Parts: sequence; C-alpha cells; structure tokens
Amino acid sequence: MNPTENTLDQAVEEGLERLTQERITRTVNQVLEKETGARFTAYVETCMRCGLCADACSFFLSNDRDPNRMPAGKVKQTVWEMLEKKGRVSKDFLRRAVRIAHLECNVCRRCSMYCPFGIDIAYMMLLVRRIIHKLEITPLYIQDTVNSHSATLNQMWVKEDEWIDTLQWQEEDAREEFEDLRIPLDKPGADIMYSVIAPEPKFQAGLIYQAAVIMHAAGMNWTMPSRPGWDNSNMAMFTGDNEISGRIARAFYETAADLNVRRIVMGECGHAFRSVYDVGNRWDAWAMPPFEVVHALEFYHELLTQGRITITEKYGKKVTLHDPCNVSRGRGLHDMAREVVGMTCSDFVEMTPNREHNYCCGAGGGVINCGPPYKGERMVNNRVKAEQLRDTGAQVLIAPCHNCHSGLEDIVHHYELNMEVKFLGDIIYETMEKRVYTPGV
Amino acid sequence: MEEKHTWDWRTELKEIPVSEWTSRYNWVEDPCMTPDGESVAAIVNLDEMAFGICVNGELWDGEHEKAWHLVALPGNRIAAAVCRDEEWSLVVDGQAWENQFDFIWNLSATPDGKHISIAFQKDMEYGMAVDDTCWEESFENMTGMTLGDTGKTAAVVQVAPMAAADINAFAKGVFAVAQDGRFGEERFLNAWDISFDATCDNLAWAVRLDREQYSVAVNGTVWDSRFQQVWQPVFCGDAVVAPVRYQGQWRLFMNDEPFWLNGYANLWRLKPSADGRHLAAIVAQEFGRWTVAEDDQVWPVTWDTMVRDIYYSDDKDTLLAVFKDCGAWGLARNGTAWNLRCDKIFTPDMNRDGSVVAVGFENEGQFFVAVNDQVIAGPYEAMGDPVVNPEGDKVLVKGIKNGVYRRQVVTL
Amino acid sequence: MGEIRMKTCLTAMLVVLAFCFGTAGAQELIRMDTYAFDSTRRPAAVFDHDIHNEAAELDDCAVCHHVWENGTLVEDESSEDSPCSECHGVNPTQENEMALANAFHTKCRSCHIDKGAGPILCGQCHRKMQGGE
Amino acid sequence: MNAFIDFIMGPMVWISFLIFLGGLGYKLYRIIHEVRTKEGYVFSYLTWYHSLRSIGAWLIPFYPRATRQQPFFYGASYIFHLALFVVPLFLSAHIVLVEEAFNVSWPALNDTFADLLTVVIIASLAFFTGRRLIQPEVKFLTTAQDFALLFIVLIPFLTGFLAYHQVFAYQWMMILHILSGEFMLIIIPFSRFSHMITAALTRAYTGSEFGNVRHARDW
Repeated sequence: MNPTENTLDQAVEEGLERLTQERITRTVNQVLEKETGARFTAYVETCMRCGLCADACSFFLSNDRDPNRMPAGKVKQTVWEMLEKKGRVSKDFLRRAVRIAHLECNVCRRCSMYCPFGIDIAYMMLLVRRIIHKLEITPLYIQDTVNSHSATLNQMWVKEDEWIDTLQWQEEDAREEFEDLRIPLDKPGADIMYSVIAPEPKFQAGLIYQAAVIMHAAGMNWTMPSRPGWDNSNMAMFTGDNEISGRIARAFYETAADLNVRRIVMGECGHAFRSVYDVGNRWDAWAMPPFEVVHALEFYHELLTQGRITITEKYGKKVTLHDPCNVSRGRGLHDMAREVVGMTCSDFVEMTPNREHNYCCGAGGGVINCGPPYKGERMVNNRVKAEQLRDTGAQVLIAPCHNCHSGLEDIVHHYELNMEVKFLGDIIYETMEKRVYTPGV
Repeated sequence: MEEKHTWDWRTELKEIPVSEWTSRYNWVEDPCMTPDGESVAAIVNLDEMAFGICVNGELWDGEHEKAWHLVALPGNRIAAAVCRDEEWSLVVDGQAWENQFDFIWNLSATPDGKHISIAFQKDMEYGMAVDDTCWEESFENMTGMTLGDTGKTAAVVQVAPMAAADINAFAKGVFAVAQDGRFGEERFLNAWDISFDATCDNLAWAVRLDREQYSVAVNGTVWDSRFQQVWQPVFCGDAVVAPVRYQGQWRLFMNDEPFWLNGYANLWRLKPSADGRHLAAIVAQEFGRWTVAEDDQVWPVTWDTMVRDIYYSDDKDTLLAVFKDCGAWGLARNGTAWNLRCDKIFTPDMNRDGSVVAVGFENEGQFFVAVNDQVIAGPYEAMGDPVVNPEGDKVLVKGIKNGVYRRQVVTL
Repeated sequence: MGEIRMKTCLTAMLVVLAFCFGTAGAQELIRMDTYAFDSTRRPAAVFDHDIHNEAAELDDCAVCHHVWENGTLVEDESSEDSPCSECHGVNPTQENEMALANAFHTKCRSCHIDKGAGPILCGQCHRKMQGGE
Repeated sequence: MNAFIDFIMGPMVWISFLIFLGGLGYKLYRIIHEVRTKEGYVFSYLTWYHSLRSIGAWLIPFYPRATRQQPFFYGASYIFHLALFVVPLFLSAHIVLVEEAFNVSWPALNDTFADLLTVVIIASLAFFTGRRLIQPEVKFLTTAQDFALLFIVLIPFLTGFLAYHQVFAYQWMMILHILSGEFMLIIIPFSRFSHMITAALTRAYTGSEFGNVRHARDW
C-alpha cells in the first residue's frame, strides 16, 4: 500500500482500522493527563498564537509559507484539538496527526529559538508521537527499527555474530594500511569505547575502517564492545516508545561500565548523540550521561589540536558545512566543527543560516526513518535546505551526521545540486598522514 | 571460591617477563591473567593471518587465521575463540573443542569454572554450546544467552519466521525462551534478562506482551500483574523478585505481589545475599541521585553519576558498591564511601566477612591496588583484579611493571 | 463555529464604543486660582465658591479653611484670610507632609464622597473645555 | 453615583489587585509544586545563570536573531509591552490617587508623553489585530479568544485616552475605564495574559536546557 495524500502506509492504515473510539479517547487522555504536567500546561497556556515560530520551520518555508506546516500550526492541528475535544478525536484526525508529527516535523527545536517564550514545540510533537505509539499507528519502517531495537538492541536487525564479524573484517582490511592495526574487542579498562550506529556495520562498514585507522594513527587506547549495547542509535525515542528507549540507553551505558572505559567516543551521528546525551539517559534517571560522551567531531578536534593526527595536505575542493541540529543546537559543537574544517580544508564557504540557526537536513527526528514511501514529500519539504545548499556554490558538503548525510544525499540528487556529501572523517582520512603518533615526535 | 585455599599464598613474588614477547612476535595483544595469578596470556601475531596464544611465554600448539575473545576463566583456565579455514572453535588450555562453527562468541563460564558456554552460528542458524556439546535445535536468531551456575543454558530465540519489516509477524510474537535448546508454547513480543535459580531448575525472565504491557515470566508462566517496564527478575531463595515500573515509579515485586514499600526513580541490579535472606539493589531515590537500597532501606549517601555494581560478602555482612560521583569512581562499604577517587575502578574482592576489601584502580594511566582504602601496590602498566585470601591476611596482586609480570602476595 | 464567536465579539466591541460617544454641555466656568503652582498639569479645577457653598449649605468657613497646630485640628478657628499654600507647600515639607495639590484633592473628594454629592472624578473638576486656559 | 464610583475606585481596586497578585502567586505556586511532584527532572537542569541569561538576551531589543527577522513586529511588541507597564504605573492621574490614599508618590510621566504612549499602545493593538486578520500564519492560529484578549487590553487604554481628553460622556468613560482596567487585572491569572509570568518560566527552562545541557544559545 503506497501512501497518498489521504492514506499513509500499511502500518498506519491497518492500525487505524483496529482502533476503537474508546481506545483513542482513553489513550489520548492518559498521555496528556498522566504523562505530562505543569510544563505541558505552561506551554499550552503561554502560547499567544503570535505565529512567530513560523519562520523557524523549514517545512513552512519549503511549502510557500503554508500555515498548516508552521510549528504552532502543527500543535493546533494535534495537541490543541485533542485537548479541546477531551481526546474524542477521529481516525482521520489521527491520520493527519501521524503525518504532522512523524513526517512534517524533524523535532529539530529550531522553533524554540523563534518563540519569544522558548516554548518547546518539539516536545509536544514527541507527545503526539507517544500517543501514536500507544495507539499502534506508527509508520511502518520506523516501527520496524524500534522492533529491531527491542529485540536486538540495535536498529537494523544486525545479528550478534554479524557485528563482530564485520569488525574483524574491517580490522583485517585496515591492516593493508597499518600492518599491526587492531580493533580491540572488549578490552577492559581501555580509555575509549568507540560506538557507532547499526547502519555502519550494515551498509557502511568503511566508516568503521576509517575510524579504526584514525584511532590507530592517533595511538589511542580504545575498544569496541562485542556484546549488544554497541549501537548508540535510538529510534524508540523518536516514536515515543520511551520504555524501549530507556532500555537501549541502559544497555549502552552498562556496556561502557562493564568495559570500564573512561569515556565514550561515537561516530558522526546526530540523533544517536541526542539519544545517549540528552534523551535515553533521562528515562533511566541519569540526569546527565554517566560517561562522558564525545561526538566524533569533538574527538577529531581533540586529535588535531593535540597533534595526534597531522594533515599532509589540506583538502582542496570548495567545501561547505552543514550543522546537524543535534550537535549544534543539541551540543554547541558548531564552532569546533568550523575549526576542524579549517584545519583540514583550504576552501571553505559558510551556508546561511548556520550554527544554532541551521536548517535541519529534513531527514532528522526520525523523518527519513519512516522510509521510502515518503521520500517524495520529504523532497518537497526540503526545498529551503536545497536552496541554501545551492547558494553556497560548494562542490563538497560536509555533514558530520548520518541522518543528515542520507537526507542531504537525497536532496543533492533530487535538486541536482551536483555536490558530494562527505563526513568529516572522510576528509580527515583522506588528508591525514598515515603514521602512528608517538608522543614528543 | 573454595579453591582459593589451594593457591600458592606463600611465595611472595613470581616474575614472568612479558615485554620480550614483543620482540618475538609481530605484535602482542592485551594480556590477561588467571585468577590465581599463575598465568599471563596474550594473543600474539606470528605472521600475516597467523596468530597464536602465548601463555607464560610458551605458545600453545597451532596457528590460527584469527583469534579473539581470550579470557581467563574461574578455575584458572584460559580460553580463546580461534579460526582456521573459516571454521571457528574454542580452545581451552590449548585444547580445541571438536565442534566447529561458522562463528562463536559470548564465552562464559560458571562461577566454579567447571562449565564453559558459547553462542554459535552454523549455516546461518543459532544456538549455544556447553562444554563442547551443542543444542540439538538451532534458531533463526538468538539473543540474551545465559549460563546457569550448574551449566544449564538458556537464550531468547526466534521461533517463527519474520520477513524484513514484517511488523505484523513481530506483533504476534516470534520469540520464545529456549532452555538447553528446548522451548515451550509461549511466544512473546519481547523477552529479556533470563535468570536461573541456584540449582538451574527454574527460570525467570522479563517479557513484553504488547506495546505497553510488560510482565515477568517464571518457567514460561506470566505473572498476572502488568507493568510499564520490567528489569531483570532474580531468584531470591525460592521467590522471584523483579524491579517493575508501576504507576509511574519503580517498585519491587515478589511472586506477582508488591514487595518493597518504597517507590524509586529507578531500581535495578538486584543482588540477593548468599543465604537469600537479604536483597540489595541499585536505586535512584530521586532523579539523578544514585545509591543502594538493602531490604528497602536506603543508604544515607547519594552519588550524582551512577552506581555500577554491588557485591555481598559471603556471609552477607558486607555490601560493597562501586559508584561514580562528580565524574570520579569510588567504592563504598555498607553505606560509607572510601576516600579513594580514581579514573577507573575494577572489580573488588573481599574475604568472607568483608572485613578486608581489595580493589584495583587506575589514575592517569597507572594502575594501583588499594586495600581498605589504603594503596598497597602500584604503579603498574597493566593489572589483573587483586584477590584477598580466605583468612583475610594476604592479598594477591597481579600486575605488569617495567615489562615484567609480577605475581605478588602482599601480607597485610 | 469559531467564526460565530468572532462575530459576537466584534459586535460587542462596537456597542461599547458607541456607548462612549456622548455630548458635553457648554457653559462659562469659574476656576480655582492656581498662582501657587509653577506649572499645572491639568486645567484648574472648576470651582465657584459661593454657588458651591450655597448648594452644599456650608456656613462654617473652617470646614475648608481649617487651622492645624502641632498635628491637631484647632477647633473654632479658621484661616480664610491666608492662602492654602501658606501651610501646604507645592511639595511636601517636614512641617507639613500634605502637599498643596493633595490637600485640595483630599479635602474636596473626601467631602464629596462623604456627602454623596459633587464631582469625584479628575475630569469632573479639571474640565478641559470652555473657559479653560 | 458617588458611592458607586468610590467603590470602584476604592475597594474594587483592592479586590482587583488581590485577585491579580494572589492569582498569579497561586499559579506560580501551583506550577512549581506540580513540577516538583510530577516532573522533578526540570529542576535538575534549571540554573539561575542560564535562565537569566536567556531571559536577558530576549529582553534586549533585537538581540535575538529571530527578532531581527521580524523588526516591525518586535519593534511594536517591545514598545507595546514597555508602555503597557509604564503608562499605568507612571501616569500622573494614577499617582495622584495613590498619593491621596497613602500620601506616597513617585515621579510621573509627562502627560503629553503618556498620552502619546497610549496612542502607541492603541496603534500596536490595531497592528496586532491587523496581523490576526491578514497575515495567513497568524490568522490560522487566531480564534475569537485572541481578539477578546486584544479588546480587553484596548478598552482601558482607549477609555483612558478619551477620558483624558474629556471628549464624549466623561463620567461614563471614566467608569468604563476603571472597570475595564480592573477587569484586565482580574483576568490576568485566568487567561493567557498570565504569560507575564509563565513566559519567564518557559524561557528559563528552555534557556537552561539549551545553555546548561546543550551548551548552545537559544536566541
């Protein structure tokens, strides 16, 4: 069943069919009354309906300023109506709510910076997703990733042997470059646990290779876990399955605790960073992550400034940098990202707006994870991002985030932008001196 | 561990040079040391795609294309997963299992060291093997492998087919818990965290029945109560206790009934005392503040980062907690924290009544051993966990210093 | 549904506004002497001594032209031959905290309130039109 | 009539202020209490520094990027909110009443300037109303309640303006002015006007999440 304007995918449609009015009402009220508190009430009662959040939203801007797609407009069409009708909303309403909360909002939090009161609209969209989750009408593909998380603790049904086998295979390949290179598995007491998201072993094992080369060249005392808990991604936090989200985060941090590492370094992924740094931990009552979590770009910055990695010759093509929401607005790493680009590339051009004010890639927040059925509308919704990219005139687009990467690749092809999308790790791997760091040399 | 008595507690120092291995082999991987400290072992590279296992300077027979998962087991045995001609096997003390697999991992041993289990994959099917005996049936997928104290095994297995992104099949429940390869009728949306009782006659685990409802299954029978979430249930004497999220708080249930009276922001890692009379757990009484609760009584201290694990002494008088506060690790005994703060702390050991506690720790890349909050040995470049002798007057310290492995018996 | 409510609202607003439109009378007015003030914010208060006293049936001068000594009102003495500003400074002083304008306001308004007659709203005395400055 | 006017200028003012301050106080108490019992995590992230930093940044005209993109609206909004407090608090006529009652006073605005600010307020309200009627994204969110709120603010200022100029039925204008002013005070805790305190709370929390947890700016 392919989605059209009036229908969504099979999981949503079949789910809607199963629903009774009684269950809808009960679930909506349960979430809004029992699972929220003064914070939610304050958001609802404080909003002055001024419409200033509109300009924040790339969905609004990409759709010729359609008010249906402005942040407060999405709240109006979901939460306000649920409150007004005391949960007695229809299936058609819910279908629209699924589209709004899952496909027309990246929960990028840009609107919190445009609301003069700082109302967290993303929080309310996630509440809607929580209701959708409980009603079992979450879009198919993202639900499958959550199912995978629940069963395997990774996002892509990667089996336990496949994971280890992939690491060993990358280690073997990388020995072509450094003959004694290792990807140390389960090394207790290592300084760093390196963690990635499941798409890396599944589709992009080369990224693990690159990371291993960088770790080895920098002479780091590192390890990767062989047991589940290696995947730092968390789709459950984007579907409102907070229980599974908490379970994923627990497994992740207990893996680090079992390995007794000092800190966790993670690959270039934004949503995974958000999940381990900001979201999953909270469900487990860890106010802050129990281990220092270092995003790859912060780690590269450290290696480059400490001279553990040296650049032979800077990357020459004209590059621009996309600030992923979850590490710029989500962690304030945007200036560090520029410094890393500065240390590795010779021709850099900014896109605007940038830093905390970046436009989301349009893929984040679980939107791209709703799968291929929605790619068409996603491309329409990404127009403003495409225009912003085109205006830079860059040949290479650096995006230190997996979600952004996939989303931006789609944009580049769809809008024929003729750009190469790269990770920072790709650039570093290409430009670094392939020798092992020895202190004092 | 009764066999501690038989160890050599008299010889004050035994030394094995290890740095010279690096000149003999292309590279030497991370060393591991047996509990009794008599052996130090490492995977070593001999040639391109040729690995060996070097124990106390001697190579085990046989070269392997790949080797990993080198572990020193209770009972002072050493095991590793090795591969030749793309067939994996387990070598224990230099002796390879007869069974060969497409892949093996998840090596574990019973506390007495008598039984060893692994998870295996053969022809894209999954199962467990114990002491070189494989499950009769193998499965499409397998997670949560568990080895009981008497050598029985269990795991969550996929027993019904499920196509890619088939969320309907998933929703019907495709998972079961297999014990020694055999499984019952029950299917679950999810099953996790299997626990055996001491005799391995009974089995409990956490289940998810639908999107929102969690419960506990004991030998396949699900409790009547439904919860928002469940962490690992454990056997405490004959009873099954489980931390459950109930009405927005974490509570402890026993045999399907509320047990502890207090609700917590989190409650996990239950530890029954050896006699099963006491029960301790890691808890957060309020969001972001961690401590330990023993029989629903909370310790008077809290820490802001985490409590990693808790340990009862054999006679249950002493309860230890490894915690992290303000970014540094520490150790607390019966609610009182040591002054020690460090970058990493390893697994503590204690005598029967817990009056002597020894632990290895790391600060700025150097390893030390502390006994009762006093540093007694170090610095080392690498270290194994220290062991306290049953009488509590000696501590076995295992560490590498200046390229030499030193097994040292320190008299207190 | 929202639109109906919106219409009701708009109508209500118009009614209120219409209500505000009235007509003001036209008359020659006699006003208080304001020489003691350097500048005035408002038009001097409308006050015709004789008409006021007649209407208010006021015979005792001391009701307004009182005499205070050491913080107490002196009975049976009046001060109609000295200006108010002799005791009440434009700004409050240590001897007399009651500033001139406040003295006028308090004296007039409290009496009007007590008696239930006479103007008590600002603009009823400080009338802008006709005979103003 | 004097007794009625005296009532609305006397006891009714007390009542209004009591409801206004008491209502807001209760609201604040209720929010903090509910957060404490139900969403205790909020306090784990809230810091005075990051809260005030964010509130401060948003109080500086045209400092946040978003405000620079909407100069007209924010210009009107800043002046409107400023005047909304300044005009009633520093109006000579109001101060005179306080002085009469308590013999305390403070410097007053020049009446002509206050008059001008009142016009600005009325013009801003007209502008806000216009936005609600014309600008699609605002219109989309607008309900009758939003017009009602604008109207509730408009009436005391409009009647005050007309009363000051003594055009039309002065006495009725004043009565309307007093009553509508009191009505506005009374309704603040029970309407979205309570954003005068809740906005500080939402901003403080978002500012703390951005600053304290995410090490980013929220302006």
